[in-house]
Amino acid sequence: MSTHLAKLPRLLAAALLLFFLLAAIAPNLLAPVDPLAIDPAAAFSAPGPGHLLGTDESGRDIYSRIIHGARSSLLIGAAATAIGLGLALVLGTLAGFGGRWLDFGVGRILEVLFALPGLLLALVFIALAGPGVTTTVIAVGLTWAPGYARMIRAQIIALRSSAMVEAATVLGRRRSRILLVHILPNALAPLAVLATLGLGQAILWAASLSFLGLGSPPPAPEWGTMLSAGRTYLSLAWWMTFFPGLAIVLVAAAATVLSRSMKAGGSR
Amino acid sequence: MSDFAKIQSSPSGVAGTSHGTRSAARWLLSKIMGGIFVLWAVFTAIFFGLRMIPGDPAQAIMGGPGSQASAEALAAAREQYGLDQPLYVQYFAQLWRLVQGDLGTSYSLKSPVVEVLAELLPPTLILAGLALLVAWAMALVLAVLSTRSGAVGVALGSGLEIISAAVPHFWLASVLIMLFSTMLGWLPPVSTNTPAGLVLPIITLALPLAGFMGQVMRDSMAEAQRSAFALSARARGESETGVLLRHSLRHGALGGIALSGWALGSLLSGAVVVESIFARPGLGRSLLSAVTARDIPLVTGVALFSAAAYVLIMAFSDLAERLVDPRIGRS
Amino acid sequence: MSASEPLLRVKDLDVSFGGNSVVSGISFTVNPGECLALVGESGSGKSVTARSLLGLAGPGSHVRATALDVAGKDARNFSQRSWRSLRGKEVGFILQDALTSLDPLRTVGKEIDDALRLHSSGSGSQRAARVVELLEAVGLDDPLRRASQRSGELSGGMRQRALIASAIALDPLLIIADEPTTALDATIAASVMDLLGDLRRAGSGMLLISHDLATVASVADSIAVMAAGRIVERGTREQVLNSPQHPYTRALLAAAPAGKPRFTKLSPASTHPKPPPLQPEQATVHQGEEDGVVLPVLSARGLIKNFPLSKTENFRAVHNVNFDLLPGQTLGVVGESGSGKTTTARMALGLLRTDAGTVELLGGPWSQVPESARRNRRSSLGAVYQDPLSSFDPRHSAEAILADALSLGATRNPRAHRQQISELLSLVGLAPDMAQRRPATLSGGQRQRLAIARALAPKPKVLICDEPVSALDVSVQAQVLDLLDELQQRLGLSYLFISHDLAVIRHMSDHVLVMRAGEVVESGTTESVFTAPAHEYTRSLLAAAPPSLSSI
Amino acid sequence: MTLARPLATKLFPIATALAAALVLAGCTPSGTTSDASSDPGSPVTGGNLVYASGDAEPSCLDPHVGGNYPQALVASQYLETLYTKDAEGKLIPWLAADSTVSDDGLTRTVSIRDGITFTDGTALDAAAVKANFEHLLDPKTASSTGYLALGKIASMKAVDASTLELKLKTPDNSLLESFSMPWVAIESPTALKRTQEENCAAPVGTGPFKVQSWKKQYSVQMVRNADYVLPVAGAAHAGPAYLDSITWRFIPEAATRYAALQAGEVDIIDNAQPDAIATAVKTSTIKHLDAPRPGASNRIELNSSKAPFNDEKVREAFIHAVNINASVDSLFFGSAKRSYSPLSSVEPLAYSEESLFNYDPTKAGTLLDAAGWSERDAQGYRVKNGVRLSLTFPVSTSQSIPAEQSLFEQIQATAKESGIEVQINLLDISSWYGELFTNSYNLVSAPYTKVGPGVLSILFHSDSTIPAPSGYFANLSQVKDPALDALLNTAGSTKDEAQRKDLYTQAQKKVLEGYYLLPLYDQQNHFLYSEKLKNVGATTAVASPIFFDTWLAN
Repeated sequence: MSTHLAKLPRLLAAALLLFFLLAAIAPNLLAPVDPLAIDPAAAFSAPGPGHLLGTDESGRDIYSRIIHGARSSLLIGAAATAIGLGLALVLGTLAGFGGRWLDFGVGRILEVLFALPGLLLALVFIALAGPGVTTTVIAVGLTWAPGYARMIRAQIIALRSSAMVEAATVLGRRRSRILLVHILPNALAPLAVLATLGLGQAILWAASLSFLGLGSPPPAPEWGTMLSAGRTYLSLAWWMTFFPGLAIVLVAAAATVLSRSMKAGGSR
Repeated sequence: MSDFAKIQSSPSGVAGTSHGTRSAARWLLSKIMGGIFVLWAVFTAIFFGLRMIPGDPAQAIMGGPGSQASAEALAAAREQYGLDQPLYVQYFAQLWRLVQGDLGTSYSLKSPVVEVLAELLPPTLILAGLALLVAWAMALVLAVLSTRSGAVGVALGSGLEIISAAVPHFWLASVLIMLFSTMLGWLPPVSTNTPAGLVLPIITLALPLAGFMGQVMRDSMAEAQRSAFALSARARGESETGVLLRHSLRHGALGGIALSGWALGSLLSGAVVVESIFARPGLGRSLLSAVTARDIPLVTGVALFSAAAYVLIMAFSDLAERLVDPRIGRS
Repeated sequence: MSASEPLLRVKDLDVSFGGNSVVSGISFTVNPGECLALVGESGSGKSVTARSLLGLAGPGSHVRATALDVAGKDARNFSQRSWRSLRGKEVGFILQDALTSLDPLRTVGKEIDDALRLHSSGSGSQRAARVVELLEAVGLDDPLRRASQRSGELSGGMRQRALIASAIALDPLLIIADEPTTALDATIAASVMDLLGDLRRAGSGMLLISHDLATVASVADSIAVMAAGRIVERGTREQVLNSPQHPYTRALLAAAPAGKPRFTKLSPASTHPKPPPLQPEQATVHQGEEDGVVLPVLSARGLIKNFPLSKTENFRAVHNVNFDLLPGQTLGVVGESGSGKTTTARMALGLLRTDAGTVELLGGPWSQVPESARRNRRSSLGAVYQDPLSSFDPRHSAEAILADALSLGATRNPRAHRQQISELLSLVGLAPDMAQRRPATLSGGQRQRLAIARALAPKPKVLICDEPVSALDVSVQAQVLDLLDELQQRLGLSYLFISHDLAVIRHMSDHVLVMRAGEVVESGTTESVFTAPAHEYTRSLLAAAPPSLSSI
Repeated sequence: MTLARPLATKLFPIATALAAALVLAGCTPSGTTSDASSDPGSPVTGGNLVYASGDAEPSCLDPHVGGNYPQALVASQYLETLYTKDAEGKLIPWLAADSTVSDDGLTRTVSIRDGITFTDGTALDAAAVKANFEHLLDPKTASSTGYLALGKIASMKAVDASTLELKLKTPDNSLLESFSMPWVAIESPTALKRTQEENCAAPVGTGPFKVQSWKKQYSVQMVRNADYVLPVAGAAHAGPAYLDSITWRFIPEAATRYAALQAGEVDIIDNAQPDAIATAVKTSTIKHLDAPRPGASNRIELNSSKAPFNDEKVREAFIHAVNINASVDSLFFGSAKRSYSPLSSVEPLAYSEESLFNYDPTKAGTLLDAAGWSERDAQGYRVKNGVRLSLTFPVSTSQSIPAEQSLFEQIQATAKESGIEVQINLLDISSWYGELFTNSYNLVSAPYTKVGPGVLSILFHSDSTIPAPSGYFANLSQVKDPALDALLNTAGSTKDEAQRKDLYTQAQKKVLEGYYLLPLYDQQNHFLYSEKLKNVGATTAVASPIFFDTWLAN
């Protein structure tokens, strides 16, 4: 994937993510209209000059809701990924260094987590902790942790027996120091790729959960929630569903493209 | 995402992964032991996990807290379902029943979980199975076609995959319904007993999956295309198509096979959404209602089933990999 | 076509990738039964040349030539179809590394059969018979079974032979072999070369590509030396080897260690700047010398190491190995892959627990004490590896790596050790401006120099070098070997020098250890071992080694 | 049999059509409440009707068990009740022939119609009815709605085959109305003797159809009861139903359900969404049936048990701060008429007081200032000694349709303008009840279906603030007013119809003027059906449709 053709999508992806990042940081810059301002009279107005991407059932401006929704959606994605990676880091490191038995134990735990479909895990957890953004975030993070953990473990185990570590040992370095200075940092490097990837996926998942009515509470504009709200009016106001959906797809796709190119860059 | 899928599918963690030369019997044994362990662990985790959910199970039995069930009724229910006994007693009792293949009685449906599963399994399996097949076909065809047609094709192909892998199920479903049922009127929006009724649900499930698999397959295929053995094949006079079909395709398939365990999970998760949108009977839909209804036996049943399915699929994909690739299991 | 007509006529061949040319103005011919060797170092464009002769220069390549006649046909504007009809049928192509040149997912038989099938010769059963026949021809035992195996189940030599079998399946008039013996053990390499020799004698023309003059010397009639995409010298084997005209050719010949006595420079003296004067205490040699008895700095007694293959069987990696490394001297360990060289080295480094036997360092216990006890003594023992890059933390710059080594891990901040770092760099002949570079951006030779510098930082007495030059081009190898020589003389270092290359070992060592299957089959002074080998295995090794060029 | 009362002014896009329907209506028990229904033509026998329900699939087809509206909907096809309502909403005997009450109101005698048999051949008699009541009152049955309805029965006795005598704990003048609800429908005593699992799978009744099979999560299949006997001869045709069978499908997704109707996969859908109705009424192929449920209106209850709503001024302020009408018009496309009464508009005794509920931010402001909520914080919310004027509003995703949830969001938005913060929590039903039981709500909207004004005592009597063992309590605004209790008690027990009306009116005035609730509209119960379906519109007392008279035109 290193032909000149692959450059364009890479740039596009980066630009897209930057745009949404900007939206998350300073939404008012991109969308001055109040995303919460209702106007029953103007409900369901189609995309046009007045409302770039139309309005929803309460006459709220969809464009500005998407822009203002970027923050919570990206935050959800980021937080979930962070939780997933954090958990994975602990498990992976334990498995990677804890010696055979710990490795075995963690391996089993990961297996069990894998054997449960992600959504079931999420649903049970949400039922356990009650719905809400926080739980959704944790639930999504939880479902993605095992994958990451497995990756980290593999990384660490590969590094443990690397010439680099051997060289450090020959130079008389302590095990603990080798772990901190050489193994962990190098094991974490590929996580950047995963994180980017996870972001998109986490957002996707959070959306699915809010489709099942487990999302963030109204009126906070959140893409998943907007999407499931718009679904009801699909035949009447397609734009209510289409544009938030588009935002999600774009971010997820952009994240993938970026992480793939990062990976390619790393391997080169 | 292909990377993610790879992580998901890396065989390292699978029950009883084979290392060294090991006889088929040993392999099988390790698989079985691993599987049993996983099932036990899942059962235990779910059992205690669900007990932590706020709310009295007896309420769930009486049809949720909304029902103004009398104290007697609640007591009766507790007694009937053995909820009056201490937790560890319940645990071992259920474990023992599980060993005998009895999953208890569903709180919400009032009928044995085994029966419920037996009734709801086929539709889900049909849906998931067909979706998996279609996804495979889509992924392969797309991967081959795009790889075949050079850099542009690859770019287009992977773009298509990335997009389709990024589409939320429920969104796709709604759009498909609007397009093919409401606007064009070609296909029924609800799944009926007719094959036509299966088309939309299958596409909804298959498309994102195909996106994932396609990426993995293409990656391994592209690798093969660049490899030295591909070059020597060309040097033997093999045509590009020949290289693709005789060499790269196998390597691509290998990448796909490794994914099937993960695919199963995503299919079941997808089924939850798809089944409720297309009003199909099935496991996914009952899972959702079971969790919201705090129907502990049913949730446990579904969880155990999907865990078992996962273990099975992993075993099979491991087997398949060994058949395609002798390197695994030796090395 | 008549016998007189050349199989291959190339005139002014230019190959370029996206504008920048990698091969330019190359011309040569190969006649039936003739063998032309194309010799050059990595990046000289020899492989690209070979591939462009089959229209396989690769994506984005642009090939131009005033004449490109392959097997009597003008291939300059061949269609893919006509290329395909040529490949495998008229021209057999043997690729560089057999490990990856056979599809790991398909049986060897199928791979060979492809060539037959594609050029539609005979029925399935006939072809199957032919496959077995071929495998036999290339000297594979039990060809029937081999045909049904996959490349993963074959040894390196077998793979290479299988690959050759697939290349000669249809008795092509011309065989192009790109580094056919690299990565093979000496004895196997020799037998593969013999096989190629037989094919040539059987009448097919051959284009042999190699980085090593010595290997091709035995087979080639004429040699063309390539550098930077051009042929710098062309002539008969004798001309090129005995009276080289071009300085580059001379350098190449000079670089080959074979038949060069110890401490003779292999590389032009100007390869690296003069080192600064040394601190006195480093110059002192031969410590531990008491009333004439020279105590070894590193010695091993009865080393044994087994690796479990399964619950029942063990792999005997090292069995009862003894050696003494004397101060200021080099002990060469030679052997083929799997002979236990590296395992021995790792035990000596205290990286691997010995199953039995002991290693002593500077007269003190080494192998049998815990790592904690070893740690503070490690500064007196350094190591240099075959692949330096992987031995560096990719995130650290050269100076950071050296600072870390100098400070015994106290800091990676270069400022603390500016002086010593620049000294070390010049000591190993690295320009000061390399300090900020990361290892990945350095060339192979520079990396190895950096690795040596790192090893020297703690002022060790003993250096263990495991195949330090086998990944390097001949000329670079020469420079590194010279550097090691020089350092030994100036710092009084002792080397445990491990290599599969007899010539290198002979050039570097005072004493030699010949290993096979984990055991020492012969040991003694370099002279005695090489001139009067006692063990028959040593003899076979020597026989397999390419002749020292001067002796042609 | 009976009709849902047409609400001519309600569906304003089709008002004229409805008016026409009214004229036609008379007592012809046909689908005349459906819009634009011209002469249905001559009946056709045969065909299978596919009904798509948006409600959760019942876990038991016997409405005795538990007792919720989805059960009532499906059970109305195969079970019948002792009493029911006619087109004018007048209570009339159905399986019962007649009923009398003693002067002290403590003895209720019900005479059972004879000549009626259950579909399993068992004859309907007093003993059978007694068995049903016992079944309902048996804790093992786990009946909730039915159990409450019969709560006042102390003992019963089958005097003879056709006479059942009930002794009551206290007089209950809404008992007959209770008898008209499917949750106390009469089933075959023989069938009731089976295990609950069996009985749940296929209850046996006297209705025009009988349950044939139940494919979980897919559909319930019902077939015509060939020897059905219409208890009350009259408007409706005699003999068995026109339709051969009914397939009762469960399609939870509103969009899918409507799409299925459009695609002709199903013939009729319930829980039709406002936007769907709005588009449907413009077409000629799809028709609309509006059958508002009896009992309480859809309303938001203001929890008066804790701050800030323990202050009447704040309750009043909140009610004036929100603009319901604008939202209802835009969100419901005119398919829902604003209500100003605690009771459904189909309840004859409903009393509404529009003047109390006008949108008046200024008034809200002054009221709040008076109540001491004068300061504002950074976000512009009102504050009283450091505490923000914030209201938590748990919303059950399964009990509120999207349009309603949007309405709540708009309430949230308008309230903000007056400096009131509304925190909406979307919760699944279990968690939602959890919030109620822990009294961690200020606002809540909970539907309650029951025939007759008796529902008022359930919703506003202080007794209803005492939670059941399950933690459930119905008086969610937590009105504790002795005077009101007294009113409701006498209203519930008096035999004088006029006095009953008067007392219930007073009671309604009290709760409305106390600003304990914010009425929204009737409990929406909209059906859309293909024009192939003729004579739709007959419903039970709880407004669940009956397809006895319906036929499929070919």
